[in-house]
Amino acid sequence: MNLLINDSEKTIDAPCTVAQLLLRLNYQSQSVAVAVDGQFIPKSMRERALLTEGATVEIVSPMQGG
Amino acid sequence: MNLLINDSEKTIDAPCTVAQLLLRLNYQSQSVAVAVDGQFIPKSMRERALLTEGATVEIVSPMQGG
Amino acid sequence: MNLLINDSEKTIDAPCTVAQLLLRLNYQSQSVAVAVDGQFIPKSMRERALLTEGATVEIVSPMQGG
Amino acid sequence: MNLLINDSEKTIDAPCTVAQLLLRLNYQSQSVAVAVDGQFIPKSMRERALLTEGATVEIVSPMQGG
Amino acid sequence: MLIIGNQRFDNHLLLGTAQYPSPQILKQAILASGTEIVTVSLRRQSPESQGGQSFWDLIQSLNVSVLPNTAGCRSAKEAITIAHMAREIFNTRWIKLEVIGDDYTLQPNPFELVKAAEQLINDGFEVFPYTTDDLIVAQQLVAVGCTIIMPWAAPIGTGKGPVNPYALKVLRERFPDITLIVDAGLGLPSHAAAVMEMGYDGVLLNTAVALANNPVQMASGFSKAVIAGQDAYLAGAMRPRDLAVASTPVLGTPFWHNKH
Amino acid sequence: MLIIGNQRFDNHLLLGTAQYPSPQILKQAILASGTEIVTVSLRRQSPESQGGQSFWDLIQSLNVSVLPNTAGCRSAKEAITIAHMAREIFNTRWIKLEVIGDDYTLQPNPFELVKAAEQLINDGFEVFPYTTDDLIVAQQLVAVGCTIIMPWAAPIGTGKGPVNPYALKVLRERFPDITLIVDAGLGLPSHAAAVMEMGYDGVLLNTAVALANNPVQMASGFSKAVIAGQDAYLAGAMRPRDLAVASTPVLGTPFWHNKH
Amino acid sequence: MLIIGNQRFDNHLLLGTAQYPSPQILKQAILASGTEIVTVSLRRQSPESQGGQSFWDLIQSLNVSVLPNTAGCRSAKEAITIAHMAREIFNTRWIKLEVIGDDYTLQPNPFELVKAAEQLINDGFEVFPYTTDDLIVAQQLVAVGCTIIMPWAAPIGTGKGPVNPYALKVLRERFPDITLIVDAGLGLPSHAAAVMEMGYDGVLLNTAVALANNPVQMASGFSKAVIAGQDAYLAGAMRPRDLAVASTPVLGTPFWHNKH
Amino acid sequence: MLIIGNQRFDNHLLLGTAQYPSPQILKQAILASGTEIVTVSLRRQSPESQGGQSFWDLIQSLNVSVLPNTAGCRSAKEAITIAHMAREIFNTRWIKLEVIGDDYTLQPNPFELVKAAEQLINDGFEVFPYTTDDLIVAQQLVAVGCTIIMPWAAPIGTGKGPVNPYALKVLRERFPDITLIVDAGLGLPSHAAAVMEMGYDGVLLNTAVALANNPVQMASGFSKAVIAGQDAYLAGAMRPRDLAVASTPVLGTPFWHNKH
Repeated sequence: MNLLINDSEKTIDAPCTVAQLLLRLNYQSQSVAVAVDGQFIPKSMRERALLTEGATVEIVSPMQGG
Repeated sequence: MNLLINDSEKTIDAPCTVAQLLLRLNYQSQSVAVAVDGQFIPKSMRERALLTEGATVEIVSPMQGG
Repeated sequence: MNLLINDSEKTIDAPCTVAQLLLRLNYQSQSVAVAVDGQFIPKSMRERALLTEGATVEIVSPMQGG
Repeated sequence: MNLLINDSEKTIDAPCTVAQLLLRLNYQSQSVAVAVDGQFIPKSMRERALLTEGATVEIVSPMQGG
Repeated sequence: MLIIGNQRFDNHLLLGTAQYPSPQILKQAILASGTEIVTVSLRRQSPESQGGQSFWDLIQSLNVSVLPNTAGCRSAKEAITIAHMAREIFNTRWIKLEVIGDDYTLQPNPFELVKAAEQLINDGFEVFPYTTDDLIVAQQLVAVGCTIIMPWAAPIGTGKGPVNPYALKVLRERFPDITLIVDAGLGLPSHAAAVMEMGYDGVLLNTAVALANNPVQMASGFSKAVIAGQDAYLAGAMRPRDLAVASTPVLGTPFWHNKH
Repeated sequence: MLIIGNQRFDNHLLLGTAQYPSPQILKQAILASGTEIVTVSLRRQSPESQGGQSFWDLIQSLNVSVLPNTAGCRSAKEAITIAHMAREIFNTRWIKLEVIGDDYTLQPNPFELVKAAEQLINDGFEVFPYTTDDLIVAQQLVAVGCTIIMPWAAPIGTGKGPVNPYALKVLRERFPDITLIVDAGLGLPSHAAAVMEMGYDGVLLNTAVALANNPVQMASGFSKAVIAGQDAYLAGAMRPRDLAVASTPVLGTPFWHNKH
Repeated sequence: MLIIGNQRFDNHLLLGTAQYPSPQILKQAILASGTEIVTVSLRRQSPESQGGQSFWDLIQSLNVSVLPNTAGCRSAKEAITIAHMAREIFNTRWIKLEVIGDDYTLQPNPFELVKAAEQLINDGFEVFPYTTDDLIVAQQLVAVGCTIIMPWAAPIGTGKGPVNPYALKVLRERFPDITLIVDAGLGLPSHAAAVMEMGYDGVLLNTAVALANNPVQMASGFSKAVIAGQDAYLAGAMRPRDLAVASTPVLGTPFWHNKH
Repeated sequence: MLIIGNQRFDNHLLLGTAQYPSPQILKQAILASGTEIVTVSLRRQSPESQGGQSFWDLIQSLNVSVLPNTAGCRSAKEAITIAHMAREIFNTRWIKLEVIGDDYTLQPNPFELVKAAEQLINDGFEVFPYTTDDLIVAQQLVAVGCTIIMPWAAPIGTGKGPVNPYALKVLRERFPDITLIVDAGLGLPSHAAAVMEMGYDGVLLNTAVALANNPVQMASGFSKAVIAGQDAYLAGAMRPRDLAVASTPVLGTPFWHNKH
């Protein structure tokens, strides 16, 4: 399954939930927030949120800001 | 029939078209433009445009402007 | 002897030193400074400084200032 | 005789008037004004104005200005 | 050359027709200004007033183009209706689009303005939108088809001159191909010259001329200032600098000595 | 009407003659500006240069009054001598009196300036003193007999425009009967218009015209701006105000309802 | 007292956390500023970076409130999503809403901004909208429920200080009950003091502190300037006047004589 | 560190003592300002007034240095005499030298000022000359021995703030080693901060504090503003720039795609 993760194309074995994706990519689940196809996926939904072919995934964490 | 003409309440015998109204009010048809209930009534439509009870009529003419 | 003291004309018995003038006018010698005819008269000179007919005397004391 | 003419040192045979100096230096007498040792020498005085050893001569002409 | 649609005008000053002491002075001011474009409006008038006929006759006698405005409108809907009424009466597809958002500053409402501009362009109008100096609003106006943008210099009738010259410069830089006309807030010819020096295409005025003690002479002053500012823009001005530089040549300065 | 002594001039712009790309452009710029008064200077020149004869011939062909300056002088003494030399060569009792006090700002030295002005007036000169915007210095210049005062707008050649408009206004208010000419520091026609709007009698320029990409067009621009500013002063401008006021009449606004 | 929703803060300075030379200097600058509110953002980061954990730990150690921003968003939709992500990570309903409309000026897009603000308020956020000084846009933001408005002083990172003080004053007058915080464009403590003197409730800064040679001392300077400006507002400043008035009493002036 | 002769002061604000609503408020304002130097004057007073004794006692109780002025003097001669009188009464060689040249602007007379300064320095005074922002006058004051220069920001009591910031900057650049104190014309703490940001050594105020509705709080505000401005000067401010630059990092911006 091809995904666009933070603007990089990646191939990930399907099926895959958001929670599983973070695990596979070695993200610490605590300090990231996730959106799929422009829609926010709350932490509570990550286990159930199944990714689909071609999905665009944003994974962000705290950064300095002005 | 009660009309609100340029923000003044007037009673006009029905039926009455826009063209008839201008005549009854002594407006020179050349130098005015008319809107009824917020909608522009072109000169070509005045003969056919029938006024209805409670209609709001704007009759305007050229004025200095900035 | 006529003197102009702080822009007021006064008549004072001659002879009169600056020290005597201050006494006669009830000025506390501590808190005033004196000029005669536009010239500063130091405290140490007051006893010797004799006033002459028509002299212009300035007697000033501390005041608020900007 | 040494002169400082327009800030250049020059040796000129004495005696020499201002009029003679201008001639020797090929200046058109019409379009220059002269000062010697900081003093203006009017045209009418040039024949009589004798230069002395070490004199500072300014010879100026019209120029663009702001 | 002031470009409006496919027309070209020599004069870069547009003049309002309101607030003059008399029609005669209005007429003289228009003539003195050399303007080729004047603004007019539509108002409710009693039949006895002959529908503003005498004013309208005066304007028509002057052989100028007429730019009707939508002054006083507070919504896109009102402005659109007025624009259509103006097109019929004044027989022109030009419309100075004003949609006011606030009673105290008479500031344009950008939201309603863009909405109205879009509709009127679809309806075939040449829209002269009166707007603020906001870049994004201007971009939206261009996006819906405006080829003219009329940013304010300051609120209408204040005569303050440009309150934000920086913003006006940004607009000029970012819209090199749009006809930019400063509308509202100018008080003095030097203000008009200043915006023309930035490269603006024109200036629209009313109060500063009409309320001068002598409107005719003030119209003449603004007219020259607009040309002066445009001359400067075209002539390419020197850049201001912090250090003084002698204009008269330094070389050959009398009394100057090397030993200095 | 610009009044200099007992002479009257129609044009209120005085132009410097330095820094132009060529004599031809200088000539065209003078013509384009319509100026009736140009400034010139005296410099050391080699005999081969024919004593600036060609420049001088050019100026004389233009039928303008010549105002020689004392640019580069640093003391009253130097300036007085130069003034006398200028009177002889240029055959005029006019002198633009510059006594520079600082190499970086080219600021006039008020102490030497007043001294030189007094002497030159005694010597029969019509003194045009280049000064700062300092009121007391101006008072001193008037006290020694000057009937013309030429305050700077900004240091020479900076093109900044008036750095202290408040001070320039004070001078105008306090010297209603003196011929006040802004000299130095203007960069744009809008600057010239702005000082004329304050009621100044004239403007003296050089760098802003000579260093423009197109000096001739810039000269034309300044010329119009000076007239524009004077028109505004004479026409009596509106006072700026903080609140917006509609120019188009409010009475009769369509779609307005009492129930509002 | 700075009022945000139902919370009260003693300090009126909000500080950005970006562009500092080191985390240590960031920390010291925050302490020196005395700020109680700092801005943060969300960015894509590699897993190896530990998700900005060390930065986040630093901020959490400082016992300040965190205001996440939506910097870089170009549409209401993006900004809304980021706001929700920020709420989850930073555990706060506060959001500094930035919706940029132009790459060069980084100006907020008023159209998308209002749309996003409305949605986020419905979603339970406390919205801090970064906006221009446009009155109508501010009115729209208030209309959709904003109780805080953050107008710019100048484009982000320019350090120009208020380019349109008039517009900022109008906002303060027209929104006496809204929390008004100037955000973006300040370069110097005097700029911060000036907006507080107008009665603003606070100031949000980043670049001017972070890019100073000594960010810690600059943070301290801004902190004092904000208090100074607020003191002046509360103390009720004298009105500027055109004529000089002696501060030292005139009565009793020595050497003064009636005959004068 | 404010350097006056061989003394050093921590506080950079000098405060006038006139025009306060009451002695009690004067005292509190001095304390709130933290000033270490206050100005006083000499005036003709009736013997019954006890020679200003109660005012003088109040000042002496505050443990501040006293800077007597020559306010109201119109000639060098008068000012010199007053200075000597002040030295005797106040037991200090400090003198704030004011020689007024004009009744409406209360502008210093540069000619008399320099003359008086020279004499007073010969007489052993530490002269604090109140002058304009004129560079050449300042040079003359330095030439006769002044180590302190006190240029105005605007005419006394106007509260306008710096009318010519350019001139103030030039003075700072040209006199790096002179103690420069802005005296007169400031109206708001932001004005004080602005001149300290230029690198000025201090600020002397009176009217803006004394005529505030709440002089004590205004004194406190100015005090902080002076420190804020000095912090900024020492911290090395960013340079203002014309283009916006994001403060939040651009790298890693969510929703950004290469295909953009």
